[in-house]
Amino acid sequence: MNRAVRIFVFLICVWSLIPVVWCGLASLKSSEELARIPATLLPADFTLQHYIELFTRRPFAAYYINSLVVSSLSAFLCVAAAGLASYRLARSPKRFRSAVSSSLLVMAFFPPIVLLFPVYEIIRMFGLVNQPWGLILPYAALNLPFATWLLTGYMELIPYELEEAAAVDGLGPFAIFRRIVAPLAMPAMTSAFLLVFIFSWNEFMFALTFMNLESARTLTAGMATLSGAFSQEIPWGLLAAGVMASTIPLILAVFVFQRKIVAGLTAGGIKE
Amino acid sequence: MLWIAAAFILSLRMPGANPEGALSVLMEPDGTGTWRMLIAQFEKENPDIPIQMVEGPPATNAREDLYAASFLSGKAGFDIVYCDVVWTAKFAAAGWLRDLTDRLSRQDLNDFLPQELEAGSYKGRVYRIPAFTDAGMLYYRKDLVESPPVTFDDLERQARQLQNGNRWGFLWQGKQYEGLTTVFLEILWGFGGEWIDAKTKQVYLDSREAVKALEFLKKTIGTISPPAVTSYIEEDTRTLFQAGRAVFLRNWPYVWTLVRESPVKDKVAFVPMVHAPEESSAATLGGWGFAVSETSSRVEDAWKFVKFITGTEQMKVMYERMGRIPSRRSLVPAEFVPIIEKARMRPAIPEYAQASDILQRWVSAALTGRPGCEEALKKAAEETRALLGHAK
Amino acid sequence: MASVRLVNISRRFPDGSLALSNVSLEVEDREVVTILGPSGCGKSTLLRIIAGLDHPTGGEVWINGRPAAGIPPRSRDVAMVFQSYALYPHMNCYQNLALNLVLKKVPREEIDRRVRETAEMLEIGDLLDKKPRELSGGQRQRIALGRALIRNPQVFLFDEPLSNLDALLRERVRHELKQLFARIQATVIYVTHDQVEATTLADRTVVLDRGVIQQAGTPETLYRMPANTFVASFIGSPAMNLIDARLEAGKLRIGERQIDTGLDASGIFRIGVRPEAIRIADGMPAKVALVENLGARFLIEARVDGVPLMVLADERPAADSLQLQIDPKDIHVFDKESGKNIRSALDSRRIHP
Amino acid sequence: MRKARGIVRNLQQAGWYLPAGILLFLVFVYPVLRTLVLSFLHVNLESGFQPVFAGLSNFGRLVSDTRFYRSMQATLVFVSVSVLLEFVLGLALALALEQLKRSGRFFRTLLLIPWTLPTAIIAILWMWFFNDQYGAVNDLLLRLNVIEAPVAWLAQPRSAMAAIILADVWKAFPFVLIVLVAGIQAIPREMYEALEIDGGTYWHKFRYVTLPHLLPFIFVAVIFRIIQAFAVFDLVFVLTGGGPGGKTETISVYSYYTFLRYMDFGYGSALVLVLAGLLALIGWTLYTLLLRHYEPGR
Repeated sequence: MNRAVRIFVFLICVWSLIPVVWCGLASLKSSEELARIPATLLPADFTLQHYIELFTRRPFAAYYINSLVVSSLSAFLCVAAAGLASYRLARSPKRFRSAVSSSLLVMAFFPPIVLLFPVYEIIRMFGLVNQPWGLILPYAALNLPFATWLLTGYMELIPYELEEAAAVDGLGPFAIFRRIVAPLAMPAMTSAFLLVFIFSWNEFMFALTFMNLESARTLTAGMATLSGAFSQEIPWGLLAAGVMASTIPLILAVFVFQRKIVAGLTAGGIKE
Repeated sequence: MLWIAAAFILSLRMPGANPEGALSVLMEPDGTGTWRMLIAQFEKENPDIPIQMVEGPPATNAREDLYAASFLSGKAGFDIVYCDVVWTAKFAAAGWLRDLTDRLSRQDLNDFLPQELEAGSYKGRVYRIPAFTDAGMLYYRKDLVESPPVTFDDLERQARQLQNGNRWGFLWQGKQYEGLTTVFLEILWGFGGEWIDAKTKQVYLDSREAVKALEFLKKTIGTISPPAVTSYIEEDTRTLFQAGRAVFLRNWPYVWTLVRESPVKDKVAFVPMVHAPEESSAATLGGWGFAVSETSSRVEDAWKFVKFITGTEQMKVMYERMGRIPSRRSLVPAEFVPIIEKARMRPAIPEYAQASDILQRWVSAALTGRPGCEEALKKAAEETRALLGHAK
Repeated sequence: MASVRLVNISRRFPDGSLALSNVSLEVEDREVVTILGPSGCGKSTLLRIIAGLDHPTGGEVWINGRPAAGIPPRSRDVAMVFQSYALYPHMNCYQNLALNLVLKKVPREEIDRRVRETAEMLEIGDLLDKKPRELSGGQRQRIALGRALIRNPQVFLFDEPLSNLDALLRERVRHELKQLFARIQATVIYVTHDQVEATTLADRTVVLDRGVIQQAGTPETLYRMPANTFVASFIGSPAMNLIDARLEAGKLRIGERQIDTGLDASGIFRIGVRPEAIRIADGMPAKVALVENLGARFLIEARVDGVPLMVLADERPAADSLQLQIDPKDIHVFDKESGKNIRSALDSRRIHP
Repeated sequence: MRKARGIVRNLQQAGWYLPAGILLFLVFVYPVLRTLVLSFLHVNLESGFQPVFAGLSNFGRLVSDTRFYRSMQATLVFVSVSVLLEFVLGLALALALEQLKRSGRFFRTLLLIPWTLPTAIIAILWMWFFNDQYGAVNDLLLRLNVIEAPVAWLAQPRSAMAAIILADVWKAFPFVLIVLVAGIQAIPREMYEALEIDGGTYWHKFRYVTLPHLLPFIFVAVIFRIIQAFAVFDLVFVLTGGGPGGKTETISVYSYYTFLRYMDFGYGSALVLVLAGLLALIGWTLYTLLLRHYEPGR
């Protein structure tokens, strides 16, 4: 029994990891080797050529910086706004709170395609097309319901007496939030930040539509324009290198922050 | 926190627009460096008009969407439009292109290929100046084929005879995308059929000729064409053909340049596309040109560039370095004249993209399984009529 | 130090329930007042209203002769020790103690001096670098106390500060608190549900039930002259015996004996007798139903003519039956409907100044 | 005086919600209202992007739009098959990891990786895998002698849909897994011990302890996935673009084309509104059927 279970788990792990590992190996093969049929498993002639090409022939560094800037700022903005709102929400009457929670739930489940065009109109109106803020604001907002939801659940657990103690100690309402509640909610805020960061990093539709200059693209949109879906030459090696380069930060994040990410996911999934 | 602050500063000064003073244009990937060279030449002659070339994705519909998105954004994302034949009507109807009719000289009007000029016009006004022309044609292995095929039956028969375990008979582009429309149109016209009349907006897709055309294509799959042909685009078929793994290839003129540097270099020739016995051969007209964006603030400079890049000398360079056939009558190489003469325009309607999608979807559906050819075309015709009727 | 005056305080919660009803109370400067009541009686709400954490729906709070309405908690200069201690988990003990002074922009050296002083007084000097979660319950309690003491406020508010300690520790800390109150000479309002705490610490105790003050007075007054059955049963341990019985012209009949209460009343009344007021001596015959060993003494459940009476005795009864004696002056007579003490109602002027 | 103070307090209260409120207004409230307005207008190439009142004609067109039904059908197939597979795989693996206990956390980390990666980029990888010439899938199957000749996975409607579903299951089942693992961990150990004393077998433990405790978690995970899968865009857009024959075109992809390629904003708005309405209906139904029962007191 136990042996069978082990084999099952092992197989699933292999299937989960193989595409990424395969891609990693492929990114180190030369173009000739990639075109070889049948394919080789381990790189016979090892080369970093594709990675070099990625950063020299393509504005990959720009994609990278854009993704980093957009994801960090949207995650920060989102968690900040969600933090303020969820704190008040956690301290408001249950009827109000559950009404707000349900509307947040509805928004969190809203298919993004519904919002795409009107949001584009707004972004255009503010002159933010091809500007990082043209993605930061929508991403922060798109993830806000989820983040608020996650944080409200956590804030409810912070003892109210702490805030009373702080009020008696001489802190004003905002100082209570900044000096007492926010530090205490840090674990949940970190979870929310990480998840929003990942979601923003991964978002495709808005990035593809709002950023039509090469220099303004994020990784997902940039990669798709290198890709075979849009491609005639199909530069497999370049693609493999691109896939690896754009996913490695996330893979690292999983290893470093596994616990936080899971905590956020399950809290978000289970709350109410 | 430091990281957020750094990101914030970066977000404010990140480049969201063109470098000051440069005219921008979204081009195809410049693999050969020809465009870069031509632009450098222009900048040398006009030092006050720098050009910023953005290399877009290779797929044309992706570039079409990029142009559309940038026009929608209201600001002049691009000053100059590198424009496919089939975009003209849509972009012009949307009011995104500047009317260039009165800027063309009489001499140019006479020299440009009439189909290309017409394809660059919408409601009688010229919006797009052709740079090079394109037309579908049939490559074949002259070392294998004794006399090139003329009719569909010839093609099928010869393909069957000459194919073997290592080599397919006939390669064409069967993936659901614009390429499929162009292939299907050539077959359709070859059978004497028609798709849409751009003026009357009549739809003829449910005609007997259309069914015959589709049935012909479907029959090739797995017999003389590989089963995967329904996922192929130009480059897939070109690589296979160049590797010596096919007898016939339907493709564009650009292959001619490349095939002459490949393993089969001296074994290839081309003829116009085959047709039904009583009908005549037809090629789908492709080709690219340049237009000036309506939102550009520097129309005169942009026009200067368009005029330059569609000039005689530049067209020669494009032909020599990229194998692109000049769109000026005086420059079309003799061997291509018979093909260019057969080239026909796709309907110049603003709803072209959608109409083509309908066609592609139903043709692709029929090719890859159910429904039958007749039913698929009937549905396609209905949808197209609904589209053209509804658009009011 | 300062006085606190509550005038007709009412607090109605949004759900319509009335937490406090017309509560008036005057706490003098340097007085230690305990507020005693069962959970849910509104005592914590009262404390929070004084602190400014909650707002009355009616009435006024005066602190040091000034109305407190509209003054936020941070400006009332009151210190509060919470039931859960409410230490800031993300700060170490030093920071917990120092926060208020930091906010008041007290110079760094002085903060340091006062933290050390307070720590010394409470013997918590070696805990200052630790975070609250590393401390035991008693240590946390001290830090919470220190956080209040360091401020030298006008009024100290205590919200059941001992309820989270185990029995032994509670007794010790209670003792220390008593000493502390004597030393700091401060105005203290101390909320508890424990009558021992309430009576040992206080100059004056206020008994609260269902948002209404039942009685206020010195611990002795509450014990000797409970204003009603609630106070009577809440104060004193073991609890007072309360039985319904008929009085005929002031004479109470239990079993075969009659006891003269000295009152001129007839009818059904609620009669109260403290277990410690019943002596085992010649008198009413009773049966022993149950004996509980309290250590030093014994609690006997006796039945007189079927009526159960708890009796506190020094020794275990030798036989199954015994005889009981009750002094008429130890008998409390309460109105059956209102629960009011008929005797103290007569003397009410003396109890409520 | 008191009233004035109340107003001030309300204003202060509103301040906390202001940043979130502005963001949500700009990106949710206004866009939804705007979409509603657009759906009653013709704003397209033909109208020169000028709004022309259309009444209900956009919705009328939708009723007879076979492409809409096709995309709905494709979406439903995609959602039902992929969510079912994700659930089965997630549950099986969650139970298996529970058996392994100690090493479970390590595996969970590994399995989290696919979930974290960007769909749009991973779709490129899958496209490569399913390529008939250079793809790893064909390579493997050929070596194992399962197939004789390379299969053009993305060129056939059924296999293209299967490829999309496979890619989605690969990416999304870890989510189901993680939620279910959390659910299993929340079950008090005493429950199992009590059952063990009563002589329960493994099946009994699953049937009487694990499953009842896990049900709300299962519902949450499945509802999440259904709703997310319904709006699938990236995967289809990159992997097949909706082809072949439009057989893998989901509603989101069709809507995207309607907006950005056909420039038919009125009709596109009607399309996405129907999608949103449908999702709301599905979400509400699932919620009332499955979850509400578990909400209070749990």
